[in-house]
Amino acid sequence: MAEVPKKLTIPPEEHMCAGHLACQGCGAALAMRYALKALGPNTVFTVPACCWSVIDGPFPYTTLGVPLFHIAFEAVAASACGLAAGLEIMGKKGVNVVAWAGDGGTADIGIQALSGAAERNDNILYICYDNEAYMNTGVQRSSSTPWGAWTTTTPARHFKKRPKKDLVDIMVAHHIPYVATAAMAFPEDLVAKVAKAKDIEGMKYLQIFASCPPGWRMAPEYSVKSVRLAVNTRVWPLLEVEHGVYNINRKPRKRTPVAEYLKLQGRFAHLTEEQFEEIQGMVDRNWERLLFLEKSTHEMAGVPLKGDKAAASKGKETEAAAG
Amino acid sequence: MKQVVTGNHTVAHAARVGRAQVVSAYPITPQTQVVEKISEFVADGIMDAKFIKVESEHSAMVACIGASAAGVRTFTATSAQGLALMHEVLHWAANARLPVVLANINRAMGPPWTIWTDQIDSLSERDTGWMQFYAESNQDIFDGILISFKVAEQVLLPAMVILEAFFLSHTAEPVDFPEQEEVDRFLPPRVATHTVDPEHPAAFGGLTGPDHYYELKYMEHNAMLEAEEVIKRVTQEYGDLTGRYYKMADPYRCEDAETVLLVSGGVASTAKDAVDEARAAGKKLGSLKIWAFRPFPREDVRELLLGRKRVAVVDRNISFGQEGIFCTEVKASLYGRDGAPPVLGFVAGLGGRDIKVRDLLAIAEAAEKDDCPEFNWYGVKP
Amino acid sequence: MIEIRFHGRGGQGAAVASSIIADAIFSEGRDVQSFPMFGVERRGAPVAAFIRVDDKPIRVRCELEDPQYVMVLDPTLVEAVDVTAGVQADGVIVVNSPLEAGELGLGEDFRVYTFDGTTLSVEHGLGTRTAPIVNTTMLGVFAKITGLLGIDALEASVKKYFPRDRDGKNAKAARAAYEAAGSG
Amino acid sequence: MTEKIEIRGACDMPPMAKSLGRMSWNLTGSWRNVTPVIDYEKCTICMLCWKFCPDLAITCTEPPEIILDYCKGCGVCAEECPVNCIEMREGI
Repeated sequence: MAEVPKKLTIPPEEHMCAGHLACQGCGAALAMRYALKALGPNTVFTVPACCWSVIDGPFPYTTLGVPLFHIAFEAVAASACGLAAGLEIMGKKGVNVVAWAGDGGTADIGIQALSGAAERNDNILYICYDNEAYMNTGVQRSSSTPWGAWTTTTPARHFKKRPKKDLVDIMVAHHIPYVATAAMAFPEDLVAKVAKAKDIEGMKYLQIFASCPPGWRMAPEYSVKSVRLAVNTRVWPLLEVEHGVYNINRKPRKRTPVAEYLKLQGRFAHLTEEQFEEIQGMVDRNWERLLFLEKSTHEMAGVPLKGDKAAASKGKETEAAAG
Repeated sequence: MKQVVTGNHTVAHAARVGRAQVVSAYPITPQTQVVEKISEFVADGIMDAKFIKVESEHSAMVACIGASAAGVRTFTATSAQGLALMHEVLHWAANARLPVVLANINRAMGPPWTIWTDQIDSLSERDTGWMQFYAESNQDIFDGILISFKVAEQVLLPAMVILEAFFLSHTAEPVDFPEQEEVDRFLPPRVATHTVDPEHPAAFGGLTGPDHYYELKYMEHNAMLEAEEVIKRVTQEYGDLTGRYYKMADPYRCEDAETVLLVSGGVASTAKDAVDEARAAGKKLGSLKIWAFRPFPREDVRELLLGRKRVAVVDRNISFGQEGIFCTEVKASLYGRDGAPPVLGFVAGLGGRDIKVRDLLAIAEAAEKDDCPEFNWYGVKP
Repeated sequence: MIEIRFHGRGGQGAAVASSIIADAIFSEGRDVQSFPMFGVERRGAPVAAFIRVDDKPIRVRCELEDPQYVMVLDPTLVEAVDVTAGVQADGVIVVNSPLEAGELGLGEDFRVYTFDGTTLSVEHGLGTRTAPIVNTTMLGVFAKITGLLGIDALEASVKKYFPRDRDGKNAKAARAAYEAAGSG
Repeated sequence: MTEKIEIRGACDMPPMAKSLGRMSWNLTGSWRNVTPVIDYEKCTICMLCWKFCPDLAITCTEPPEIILDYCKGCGVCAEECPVNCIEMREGI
């Protein structure tokens, strides 16, 4: 009998089984697998219409080793709030109630219930796995689809001309204790964030960048590679916002051109070099904005930013004044 | 103990003594006093429940669905546009077989904006798989909600108690509130099966193909049919406790009636005065109140109406292009039976137009004419 | 069956007053029904509230058209709305007004009584001259003039409806008005 | 591995669509048109292949093994392997 390897960077336990109905190379399947590792068995999922309402398998089967309550498309946040209230009253202690939705169910049709739950600061963990379009229904644009992308409702000749909706900013504006991004190409970071979020009281929002090889018109083997490139090109920065204070978790030293990320995917194949540059500009401006937010929110909170001596000394002053 | 209470506050009291554990609701005229009162009960600590103050009726129903799936007793209240917004998830509650109880204050649908009563909002939800009970008085509201919790939790179907805007919701009248211990005896805590529970993981409501979906519907229909028996048993039990016996189809002075006014909701109450007045004038008029609209008491309706000279159905609703909805339902129950009387439909009182004793007498009189059309817009100003 | 109509302005507590009177009459053993005007209430706009009283159970659930008793909470309403609409001949109309009954111009068909409820209310610390709270005061007047209910029952119901009025200003004003008003 | 569940009709079903078993009966190995083969001579047991397998088709063991019953043949393991010891082969 072979042994369990000693040097694992994520927990070996699996809380879902093989046999599920995800496409080859599915990023959403990996995202779920990692999230479950952090959450453990004392967890309840509620899922609206999305890829995962199919991936889990048809009645009378399930893939997850924890309960999964399916709910209507626009309703997952409210469903989670109801489950959390019910489980609490039933005396079930410390259950992680997770709303698990795609970007359409989050940024579009589900945003009202999400905003309501966040404003109330109900004790749930909302995880959006973001593959940037309605993949379950065959790749239609969502408000999370990025500028330049092809989808079946934004054909190459009329590709999407509006930027991706920034859910992170929207959630930060709700003043909830924890908002973060993750990517399924960085499992250690993802697992750590879910583990951290589950122990925070109140509303937690995590948006996981998850590839969709068919929807991104990409070979399935590039599933992880593409998402790693998204992070390394700063298209999808990994960050945490706790009580309004931003932290960029990964600052790639080398500036990898966005084109490397874009060229891997058929959904951007129609773009010209000039348009690649245009996207590079958007990405650079967003990165600068995030660096500014990180610096300024640290200053305002009087929390020293790693490697920022000015903020550190100001933090001490604030502390002294408060004392 | 009897207290003078409005219909809306009666709803809140019923949720409280019925020990709803999670309430989730969104305010809408004319239901607002329900959410205000329940907020007050919860804030004052005299109602041990969690009140999720959601951002829409859709979320109100969904939060009830989630909490009910976890195993607790849940309650909400709404009206008209709010009920319509819930429509999708009303199906969800019923198909997930969750015993959510809802009070709907009957309000007409816009546009134009209106806040006054009619039944189109609730009757539009006829086929969602919810039981429906139409209250005649504030006492009916209170009793109906307690009965609904018990029946719903036995047959695993949600239930709606329906009351008219203003005529009941804002009208204060004496209501007999039983002692909490009595209610607790009648309605013990919910014993839930098939709950969402990490100790017994399962998926609920996953993709279901033609091989199995059909059988789930068959079971849901059977549950609704079974509900008829359960309602009869539970109302008997409730009657033995309180002296108030509810009937799914409730006749008033029908024994020898030639003409029967078929009514529902608060109109059923006014109809009793109309019947007494007609009787005093020597006319053989009776009235039949449909309390339970789903499940529909087909057998009772047959038993009470076969052999009558005529039935005049007062519908505070309309199915456009057809007729009043109670009228269609009654006809369907009587169709092809020996002694089936002519069923004459009268739409009346839409959008809160008043239905007075004299209106009901005029409807009965019109029905008795030989050339009475099968379908009538009573009192319309064409 | 006895039918009663209250006139007030949105925010003056006509609906609350109708609930209190219904509660008090019920406590004396009769069946009651009370309801506000069915519509949207806006502060300042004329509103109405209604009460039915009977010795046997009340079953009609419709609006009320021809009351025997009317109460007008605001003196200026006599000009603004037809407070006599549908009132039965010889019906009783109680008006909060410093004027004499004859000065209101409500005609000869009804028994009209006036009482300066505003002054008494303000004296009892209920609101101010510009925004007096007259509903409980006028209930005392109404009880005395119509004889439909006793002051003890009224006082008990007023207290029940104003649990936060620790000094019992409302109940005191109702009783003072009851004692000051002439009987019908 | 759970078995496929036989449902004759309503008599075998819960009142709502509640699952009765796990998807592991569903052998997704049949989806595969190329098959990963590990060259154990080169394998450093870094476990990246296990970590990035979306289909839980690689064992968490020393050394890792492909579970052909479930491997959909996506090729992520071969692409991610830092020492290029996994080859996607046709015709297996």
